[in-house]
Amino acid sequence: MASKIKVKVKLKGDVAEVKSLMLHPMETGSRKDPDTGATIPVHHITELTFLNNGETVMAVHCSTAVSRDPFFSFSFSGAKAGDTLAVRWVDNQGESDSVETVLG
Amino acid sequence: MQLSRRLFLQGSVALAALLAIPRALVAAAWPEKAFASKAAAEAMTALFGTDQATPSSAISLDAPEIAENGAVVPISVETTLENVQSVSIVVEKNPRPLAVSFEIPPGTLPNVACRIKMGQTSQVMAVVKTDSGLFSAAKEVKVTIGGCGG
Amino acid sequence: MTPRVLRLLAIGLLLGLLSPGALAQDPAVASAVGAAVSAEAVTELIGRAEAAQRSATELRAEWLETDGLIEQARKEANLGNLIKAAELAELARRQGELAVAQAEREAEAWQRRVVR
Amino acid sequence: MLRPAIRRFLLLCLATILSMPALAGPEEDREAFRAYFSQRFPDVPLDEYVNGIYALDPKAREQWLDIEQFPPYEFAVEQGEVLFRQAFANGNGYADCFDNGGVGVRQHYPRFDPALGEVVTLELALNRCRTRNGESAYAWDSDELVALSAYMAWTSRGNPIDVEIPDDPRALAAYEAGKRFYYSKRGQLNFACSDCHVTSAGSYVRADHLSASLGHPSHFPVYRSKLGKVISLHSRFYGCVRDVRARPFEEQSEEYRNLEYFLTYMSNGLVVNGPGARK
Repeated sequence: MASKIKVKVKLKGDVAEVKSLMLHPMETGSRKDPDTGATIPVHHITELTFLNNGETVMAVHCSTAVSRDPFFSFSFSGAKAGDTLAVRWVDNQGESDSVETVLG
Repeated sequence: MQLSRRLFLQGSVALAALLAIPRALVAAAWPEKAFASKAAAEAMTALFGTDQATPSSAISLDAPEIAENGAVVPISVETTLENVQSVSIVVEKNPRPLAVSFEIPPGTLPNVACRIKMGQTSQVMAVVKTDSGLFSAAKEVKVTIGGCGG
Repeated sequence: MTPRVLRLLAIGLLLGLLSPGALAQDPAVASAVGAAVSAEAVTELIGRAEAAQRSATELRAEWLETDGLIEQARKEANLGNLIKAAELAELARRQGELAVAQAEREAEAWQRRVVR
Repeated sequence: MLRPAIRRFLLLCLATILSMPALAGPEEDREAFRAYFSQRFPDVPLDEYVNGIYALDPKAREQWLDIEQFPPYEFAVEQGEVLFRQAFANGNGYADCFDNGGVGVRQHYPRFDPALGEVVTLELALNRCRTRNGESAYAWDSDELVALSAYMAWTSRGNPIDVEIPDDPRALAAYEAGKRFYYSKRGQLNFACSDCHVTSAGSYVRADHLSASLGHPSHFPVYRSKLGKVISLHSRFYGCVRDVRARPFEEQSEEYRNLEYFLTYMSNGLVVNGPGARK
């Protein structure tokens, strides 16, 4: 299945501006299913990691207060065209997703 | 706003199975206790060992005055402080105040943005940890509830 | 807010106030409800509510909650809560009638709002 | 042979009749609609109305622009493109059902179908394309159908909306029915579409600012962040009608198709900019 993570990177000199959007419900655990009335279990990304050529350039720890379909952006230096940026998340239910993109 | 047409299905390649990251590469473990804390001070103490942060004008916290939608509040933090190790966002009136924490390795710029949920009007605080201590900037974000989406 | 919006909201609020509790204080309704001492009388009131709602349906002008009120009235009647059932049925009937009146009014009135 | 004086008189009568407001046609309606908003919000350029409430509310606009830098509907566009390119079991595809292979045609919908004598929306055309080719129709609110619609809007971005009302009394009747629906009060709250989105556009309804109707259909389907998914225009109609406490019509009902016909005609000349992101 295709990854549910999208990444856009802009290279400005050796600085990479990274924007990433991922599909995830980010359930708080306090919402009720409107049809059944049952509480929807807490389900959220816990750790999100960005690695450039294998080196961690950003690690994000998330609570349920991160919006559904999370968006993050940040910048790192020392980037160059041809680098491989990997994004990976794991959630509290043990699910994960990842994507790789080549800079340039 | 006019976005240019773009072809999808290009550029990024999914490698879900191939990409296994050793845990050691993740800067720190998920701070469960800090995220479970129900008060801002408690969360700060759990995360940093203290709830005292020095207000700093070197931190710029960008958040809307009135959130258009409490479920999606854009927040960005930028600072000129040096040797930043982490940037955390704390929403005082949220049931669990610690919303998100960015671990910043050397070489990564202290310039982050994300979208968060807010249950009600609250102070939003950016807490920046550097090698010389804890610094903060805060801003009130108003959250209005109700209506039909315009 | 513009005065127009306030007026619209006021009308909406007034209509919204036609809740079972408020309705019971309406003398006309209280007498109808008071007469509903028998299950037959309640069935009759529910029938009138259904007839009003059918007229609204023919005009494609039903309000959102009317069917639910009728269903609730039936449920309360089955439980033997006749007063409650009668109140709900009367509320549903009035909603059905108001929906019909609205549609009849709008058959012409809409033209006054057209941007020219 | 008529005497010139009589002919002049008759021509004058004719001109008077033609200029009577009761005979205002769709084009006069559209011009009046645009003029109303131009006058009401003189600082807002007409082109801006495709951005809905963000044309009128600068603070909300900033937050929307922030979301637009990486909008969540991109996933739906991507899914829509994949689905659009998948061939049916009989070897045909969606591209065979539309002009120009279905690319850049959103601006022509809804369109009046003279063979069937009814208004055909893009979603209806997509589902009919499926059933004609032996595939089952999607549910109107299915992610798949909405994604296909999102992709087709995406490929049409920047194209001026160009809804036609052909010279056919049935087409004009459909337009008139949509117009009547738009201006008729309904539901327990006694609101017409126009009460909120013409008369009170830009004002508050509880905590929300009301958008202007001009440009309303340009950006659908729309990612609603409160729902976490992309929804169709008819799903939004459904929500609005429910919110005034009237019993909503089904998506793709004749009522909503005619309403879309009228509403989209009002936005003729503005550009398609869907899919959009809204709260």
